[in-house]
Amino acid sequence: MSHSLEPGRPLTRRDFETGQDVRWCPGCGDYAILSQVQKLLPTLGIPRENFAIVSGIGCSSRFPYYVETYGMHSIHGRAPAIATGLKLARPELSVWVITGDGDALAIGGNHFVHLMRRNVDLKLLLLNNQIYGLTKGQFSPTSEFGKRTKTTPLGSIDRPFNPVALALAAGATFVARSVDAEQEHLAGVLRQAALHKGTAFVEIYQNCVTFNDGAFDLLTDRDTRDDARLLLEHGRPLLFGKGLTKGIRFREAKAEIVILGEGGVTEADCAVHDASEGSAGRAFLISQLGQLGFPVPLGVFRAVEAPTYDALSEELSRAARERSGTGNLEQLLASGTTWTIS
Amino acid sequence: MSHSLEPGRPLTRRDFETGQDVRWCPGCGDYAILSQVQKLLPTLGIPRENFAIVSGIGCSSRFPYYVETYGMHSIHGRAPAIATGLKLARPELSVWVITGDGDALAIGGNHFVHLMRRNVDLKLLLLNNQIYGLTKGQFSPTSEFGKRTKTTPLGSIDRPFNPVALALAAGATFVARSVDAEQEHLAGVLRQAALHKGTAFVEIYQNCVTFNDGAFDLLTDRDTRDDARLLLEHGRPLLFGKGLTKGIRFREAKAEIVILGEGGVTEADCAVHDASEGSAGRAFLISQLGQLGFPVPLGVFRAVEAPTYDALSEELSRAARERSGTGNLEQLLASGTTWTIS
Amino acid sequence: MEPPATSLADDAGGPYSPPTATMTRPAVQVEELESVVIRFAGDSGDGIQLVGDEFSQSVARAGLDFSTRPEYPSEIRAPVGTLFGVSGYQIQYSSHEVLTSGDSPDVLVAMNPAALKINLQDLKPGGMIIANSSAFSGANLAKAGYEANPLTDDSLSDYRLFAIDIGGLTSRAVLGSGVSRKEASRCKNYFALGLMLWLYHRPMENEVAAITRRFQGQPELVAANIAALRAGYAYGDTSETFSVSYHVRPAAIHPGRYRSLTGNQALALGFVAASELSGLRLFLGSYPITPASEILHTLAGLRHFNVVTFQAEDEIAGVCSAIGAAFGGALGLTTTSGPGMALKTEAIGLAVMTELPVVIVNVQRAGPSTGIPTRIEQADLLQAVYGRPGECPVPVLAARSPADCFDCAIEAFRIAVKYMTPVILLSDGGIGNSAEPWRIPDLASLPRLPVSFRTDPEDFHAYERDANLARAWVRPGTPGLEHRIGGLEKDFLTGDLSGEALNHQHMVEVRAAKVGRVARDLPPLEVQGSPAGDLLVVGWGSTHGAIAHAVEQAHTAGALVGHVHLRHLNPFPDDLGELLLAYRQVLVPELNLGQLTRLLRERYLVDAIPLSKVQGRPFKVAEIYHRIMELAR
Amino acid sequence: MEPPATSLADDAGGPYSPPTATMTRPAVQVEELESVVIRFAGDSGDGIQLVGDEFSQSVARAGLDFSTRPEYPSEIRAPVGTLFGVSGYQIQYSSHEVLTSGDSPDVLVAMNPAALKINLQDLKPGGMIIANSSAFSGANLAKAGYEANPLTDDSLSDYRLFAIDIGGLTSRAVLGSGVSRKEASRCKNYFALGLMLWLYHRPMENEVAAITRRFQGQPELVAANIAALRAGYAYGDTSETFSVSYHVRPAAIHPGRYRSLTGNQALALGFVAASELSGLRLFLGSYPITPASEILHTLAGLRHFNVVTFQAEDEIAGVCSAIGAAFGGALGLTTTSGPGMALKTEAIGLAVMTELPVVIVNVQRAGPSTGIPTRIEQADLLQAVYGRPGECPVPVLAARSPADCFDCAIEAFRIAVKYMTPVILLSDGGIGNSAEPWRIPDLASLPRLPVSFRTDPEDFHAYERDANLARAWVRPGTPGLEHRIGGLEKDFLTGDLSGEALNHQHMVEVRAAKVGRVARDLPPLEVQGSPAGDLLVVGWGSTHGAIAHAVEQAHTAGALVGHVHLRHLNPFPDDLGELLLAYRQVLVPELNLGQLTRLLRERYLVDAIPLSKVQGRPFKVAEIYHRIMELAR
Ligand SMILES: Cc1ncc(C[n+]2csc(CCOP(=O)(O)OP(=O)(O)O)c2C)c(N)n1
Ligand SMILES: Cc1ncc(C[n+]2csc(CCOP(=O)(O)OP(=O)(O)O)c2C)c(N)n1
Ligand code: SF4
Ligand code: SF4
Ligand SMILES: [Mg+2]
Ligand SMILES: [Mg+2]
Repeated sequence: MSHSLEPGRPLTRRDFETGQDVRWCPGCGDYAILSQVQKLLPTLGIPRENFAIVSGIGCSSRFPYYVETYGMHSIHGRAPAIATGLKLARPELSVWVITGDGDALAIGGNHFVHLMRRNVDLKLLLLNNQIYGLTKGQFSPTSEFGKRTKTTPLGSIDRPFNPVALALAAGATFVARSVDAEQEHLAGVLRQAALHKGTAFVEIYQNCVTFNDGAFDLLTDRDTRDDARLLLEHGRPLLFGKGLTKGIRFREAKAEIVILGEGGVTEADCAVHDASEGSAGRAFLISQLGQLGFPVPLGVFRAVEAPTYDALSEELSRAARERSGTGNLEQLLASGTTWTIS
Repeated sequence: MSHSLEPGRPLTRRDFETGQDVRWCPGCGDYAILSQVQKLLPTLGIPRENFAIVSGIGCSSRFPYYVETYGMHSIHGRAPAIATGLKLARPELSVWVITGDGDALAIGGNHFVHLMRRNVDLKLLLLNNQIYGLTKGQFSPTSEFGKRTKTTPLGSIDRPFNPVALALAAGATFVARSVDAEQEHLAGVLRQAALHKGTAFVEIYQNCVTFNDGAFDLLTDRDTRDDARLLLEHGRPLLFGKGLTKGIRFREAKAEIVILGEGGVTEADCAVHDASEGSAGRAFLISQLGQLGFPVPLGVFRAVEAPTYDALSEELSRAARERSGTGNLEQLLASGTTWTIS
Repeated sequence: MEPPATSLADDAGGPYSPPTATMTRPAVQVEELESVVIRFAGDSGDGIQLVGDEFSQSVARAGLDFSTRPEYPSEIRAPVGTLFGVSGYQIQYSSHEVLTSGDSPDVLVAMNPAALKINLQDLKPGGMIIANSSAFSGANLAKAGYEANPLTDDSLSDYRLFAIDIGGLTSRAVLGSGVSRKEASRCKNYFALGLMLWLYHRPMENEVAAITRRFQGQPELVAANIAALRAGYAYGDTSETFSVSYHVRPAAIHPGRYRSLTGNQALALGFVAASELSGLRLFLGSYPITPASEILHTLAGLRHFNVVTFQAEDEIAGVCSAIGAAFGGALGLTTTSGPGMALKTEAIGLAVMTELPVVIVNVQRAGPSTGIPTRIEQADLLQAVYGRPGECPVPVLAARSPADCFDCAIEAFRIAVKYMTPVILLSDGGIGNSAEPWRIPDLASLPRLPVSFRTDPEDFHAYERDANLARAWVRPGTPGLEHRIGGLEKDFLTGDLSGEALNHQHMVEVRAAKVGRVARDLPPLEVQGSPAGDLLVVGWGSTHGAIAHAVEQAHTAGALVGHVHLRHLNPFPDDLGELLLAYRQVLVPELNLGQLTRLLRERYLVDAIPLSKVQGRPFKVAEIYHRIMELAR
Repeated sequence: MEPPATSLADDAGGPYSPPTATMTRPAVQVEELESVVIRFAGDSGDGIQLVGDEFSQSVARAGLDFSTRPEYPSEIRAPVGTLFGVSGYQIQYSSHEVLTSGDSPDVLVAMNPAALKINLQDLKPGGMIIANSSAFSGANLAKAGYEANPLTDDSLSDYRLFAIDIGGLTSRAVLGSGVSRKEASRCKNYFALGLMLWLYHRPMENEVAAITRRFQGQPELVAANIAALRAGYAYGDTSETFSVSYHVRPAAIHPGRYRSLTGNQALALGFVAASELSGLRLFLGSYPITPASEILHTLAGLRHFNVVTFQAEDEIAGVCSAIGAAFGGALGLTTTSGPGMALKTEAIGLAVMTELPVVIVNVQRAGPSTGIPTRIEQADLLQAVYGRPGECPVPVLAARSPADCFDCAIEAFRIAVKYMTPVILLSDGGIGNSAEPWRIPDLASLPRLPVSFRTDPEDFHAYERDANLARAWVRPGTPGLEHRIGGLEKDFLTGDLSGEALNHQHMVEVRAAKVGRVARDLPPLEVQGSPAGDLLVVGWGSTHGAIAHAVEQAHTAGALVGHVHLRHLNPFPDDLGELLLAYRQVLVPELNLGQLTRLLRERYLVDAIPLSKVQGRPFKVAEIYHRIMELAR
């Protein structure tokens, strides 16, 4: 039951908790993500009742049950389509989609790319554990090549998607990546997503302790993370490594790693991250880094302004009313050629 | 009925024609594409009976009826999935998918990206007329923003996909683009696609005379085409314009147009196209050119070698037999713990 | 009986204009007819649909009742002169009530050999053929598969053949209007129209006005087409080719203001009406498909109403977006045909579980699979009733005619919001594309669609039910009523997840009972013909006209036969069981292999006899009539 | 009756080993039982399924018949001690034929308070509770909603309660084996197993061997678990807690070699057998879904056969890839459950139209929509029979038990290739996850699956039919037989596109007739109980065991009741109609609201009475028995 609100009192995290038992495995990365979202929502200046969270099916998609807003736990893969309808019907709502790597990219892949293309003003959080959790451990479209799972006892022969790259190619206006264990980073990325006008896509690496434990350890372990990841910051050079001693630069559109100080290389030689660039080209190049043995980028790849689908849709209605006047049913029924029998 | 073949006689184009009346509108761009395919197939050294063409639904998807091979005119959007099953069941066949922009990218978008990701050894020709032809003229996922169609009397608010970019992001190993009216170019691209081992994706701009006439005139009209398009050739610099007087170069990772001769710029300053580059990054940058007011690239964006899905699948079976011996039904039925009641 | 006074207003609210009859009638014999069936046929480029529409408008203006049926070629723009490129338009009009576009035409207007070839088989024995002889030449004859010219080889001697050089006459008529040869040739449809107007005693003025409007800004085309029209009219009047012309007296139609409407248009208007009546936004999420696309096209043009249309990436996204909109408090609508319907079934299950008001329209076409997309069939009934996994009940309605589509659209949403349930509304390609006159209703006469969203947070339980077994509809944005719904089984009261044995049984039964309640709202069934007796003919959907005609004929011929036509297929009306018992036998004509038949047999254990036709074509009245007479003895 | 000799071989072809009985039996009273139902229950981390499996293996080795039913929590790994984290495993074994896993357990082994709370309601009055008292402490009691400790507050006085400190005893027993505290605690399931083996007179040696295999390479775990096992056994033997132990005589089972098999495994083996018998590649295109995934898992591990498995991006791609494979000349297979089934319906239509042999398995679960995924239900029957747009007939089969799944898998492909048609095979989550002994068949006893591809180009017509109304199967790669198929209506002979009226009618009828032909192959129906009389109980699918038991009891009690269990649901066997007439009444127990009931009523106009249970739980024998006795009087 809903935690009751006195009018005027500022919202708190607790206002976004439901009484429901949270039914994820102990240690599941989903808890951390839930917690960040519950912290974020009260700070956005949006009345609680104006949030709606739509999810598909999967462990991750249980999310809405745990957040005290309007919510729908829908069917597998279809949350983006449902959320699009909701937003077009009710543009004033803040609509969030929670999905998993199977939900968004296997069965729901089509709705995912079309959502990115349209730029509906929705926030989509993809909880990517690189496995099907709820169905107990089959490989997903983001599982690594060669992975042994219940359906691939000899190793998977599927090459994984890079969701960030796919979203960029589909035309997404906001694309980011974070990881469950890095609470501060995650909080920052989620906030930027929330503030973006348009489809905001956040891929969140999420540890599935039960079926894919440790998948992101390299990125989160103190010993390895500095070399393994590249923290993107708008307007800052692409630096990584302990003490930020390494950098990335692009020569003729090819990425290279440079060591600061070696051969006279300085920060100024490194590429400066510009998330607001009109073309998605460089963001795409950056998205490829992880695949090529370079560090895995985390942060906001792209954040550009563009008219949202829902706003354009309202604009169409306005234009139509301007052209034809507000619809009048009586006139409509009697339009076209009519004749009277008396 | 099938044009009969005497054994040993080399195949000709006529061997690939069916008796069926071709039912496209007079002047439809599909005719030219059909003709190029019929010319190409006999030259590939593959027996006619080893071809199979699978299509979805749309004007373009009528294609199989007109080619004297095995064929299936299936259901809307699903040809890639059907063809994948066919190829996995029968890796020795040469399997082609014919699809349209609605078929491949609206209803079939998910199968499309998954096919690209998996690299099944299929050839996929997407006949892109930027409209739904068969259903008489609604906008498609490749129609331009603002287009007025039957379903968008006030102009479309959908931003189009760039199919080449999407395929690249999904991991395609062969990506090319051509246009119906440029027979020679088309022939060359199709041949390269046919020879590629792995998923070969060719986007073919196709003129729909009835519902979207002239959509590609800029690219094909003698007066405009030189400036409007950029012909990609592996190993050659990116040059365009009448007399190839303009070029493209990448500064960091941003494209620029340069005029040869101006300010000392020479061919050597222009980016050299390398379709075989491991990373898809630069191919992606090139794919973005058309969107940015630069010329529209035609030709092979990317052609890299990678194990095919069907070959990997056969390899799995081989490995399994190596490990466990060729399956023996009697043993299988009696495996696990058994006991005998006498 | 005197023809009723008629008035014509081309635009809503336009001024009254008295009927005009400025042409002097030619001095040929005039035959009075009760009704006539005309089929126009020609190449898809010949403008056949236009001529048909104009002719039907003319007939409508005279206060005649009519029904039309277009037949499009399945190709977009098939090569000229081929059999598969033939387009047809049939109209029946009458001084009686017209319920179908007619079994067999009395007159066939054939603009080329292919049109003749394809349509001749349907023409009444002894019927009239008006053939455009200029098109009956070498290549065209060959493409139609004629070895000799049928206009000259006497093979048509069983018919009344008028071979007229429509092409040549048109070319000559438009000389001097400044159009190109190609444009000139395109005017021949207006020649044919002019000729038919003369032959059937219709005035020409309105057509002149229509041409002027249609080709606005292209004065040469206006001139040329008017010239062709007048030439056709004059040809009838002066050529002495015809010794008789025909007149059909206006029908005794219910007084009122009328317009012509196809079923798809009527659905669109009905949905807009539902939106206005409920005060809610109408949201249509749809993916184009023949023959349903026109609903989307029409609604896309009505965004000055509280209407949002969304062309989705596929049918699944179409229905899902409608579900999302309904969750948001809008009227959720999705429209499709068979193949798309198959794809929507999973999501319809979600709408059943979440109990949201979504209307799913299936404009049926010939299946299975892709089937024959441009052809009529009624074979998706069982899929509508039973085609979802699990116990997943959904109310199912079917429209019987183009005009009925308007009422059914409103009825579908009435049920959806009253019972908080998805509703399936069946139409078909026949109804969808056919036009008939529609009496424009008074707004005050339309049903009410009261909707009240719950706003009171006191004691709120998401799955608490009202007297209709409906749960409350809560708009997101309402403070204090935040709650979650979804596809998992829910506690009967709180809506929390529940895997409890008895709760599940209860919920399954409640969902079924809720749909069953719809029957309580239904008016008593109306029976045409005998209220009891030998044979009850039970129909649904677009077979209405043919059945009604056949039953009327049989009744007149003395058979103790009745006809009931079901709008509600799930649940059945409460009084249907008793009605079935009032007759010795039950006959169910359907354009399928007997789907309603199965439902009736199962529900009422009545040995209903199917009359099946699965040919992609509507019933002919005679087919039903004969079967009735066999059974009713 | 003497127990039959049994032999045990742990691997295929392993040597014969005589039964062993090396433990000396304790000196307590031994009670002989006919059958026993035991339920193990505990936290999902407690290793309950493992204990259950091991116990059933032990029972199997003794030549006893058994049936098991696991109950998984719907959460992946729910928090420890919660009600929704309880895992259960029920086994019934008997000296008679065992058809179900039993209505109510005689014994409940409860490893924690939540397990007791959830399962107590099912326990027989006066039944035995073995509770792990060490888990009945503060937090655990609270999580289970107990205010006081039920083991000590006398609330269980109606049962025979044995509160044993399993946790503590296990910890002490494994001391010194070198395992961590956590690991030690994980051994308590083997303590419980040891105790139950003692209580039910089962030898321990095989379990020792099993533990050694399971923890191969982890010697401490081997030692610890064996110690726990022996401690449990010894506890029974020495603690004098139990004054009675129990013995069930081996059943008079058909002689042969046996193994234990779940329904999902049996399907997988059956499909491999179909591949081997036909000599064709088996292609499975599937998308994971509970409770069907295991078929995919199993077949993915059998690629050393001519088996290719493909985990598709969704269910549509799953079935489509199978259609593509069938077009290529392979056995096309796809497996799913309700929600996935909904998504496959459009493509099944394509398979009907292209007439390709594809088998679609639906392991049903509780719906509608997401429903209760881990629960049993049989509510997808009408969807299987009618759930596609258009006249789209498909043969439908249903398996009745885990072992029957094997035969049904072969039967499904026999029909598919003989008639060139998709076939739907229904199973359910109950059958899919339950294990029972399966007599390993002789290869020679398996049905033949002859397939001959057409290779002769002479006079080839793609839609020409053989005596079974099947069109020829042509593998791409065959010279001279190049042809095109698809979803559009086809000419009845050539397979060219056809929109012809009469051709369509013919094709619709032929497709229906072809499916109808399947009935010709069916053996006469087998009736259990009275061959005629008061009541025929008609069942299908997993209700078989419960119905058979109930009918047996009723028959023994003198009721004139018969039972027929349908494997073929579409078409029905030809002799069903006559059989129905041989009884005064017909009762149809189903785990739905009466779906087979509807089909029987419609087809035979028989007033079949449904017995519906839609609780996500199987029928209890008693529920059916009572209804039978009410009706049969
Ligand atoms: C139509 C349909 N197909 C399949 C399933 C089974 N299913 C449920 S969740 C899931 C995948 C879950 O993976 P993911 O989206 O990565 O979520 P996670 O559990 O890993 O968070 C599948 C295959 C379903 N519920 N519905
Ligand atoms: C499931 C389903 N949905 C919709 C349709 C209707 N439909 C047929 S083709 C088509 C789109 C065709 O566009 P495209 O793929 O671009 O092909 P084109 O005709 O332009 O070559 C649509 C919406 C269908 N046949 N099946
Ligand atoms: S299975 Fe994995 S993703 Fe699912 S709840 Fe458990 S840890 Fe989380
Ligand atoms: S509608 Fe367009 S795409 Fe279709 S056949 Fe005609 S010209 Fe070609
Ligand atoms: Mg996942
Ligand atoms: Mg197109």
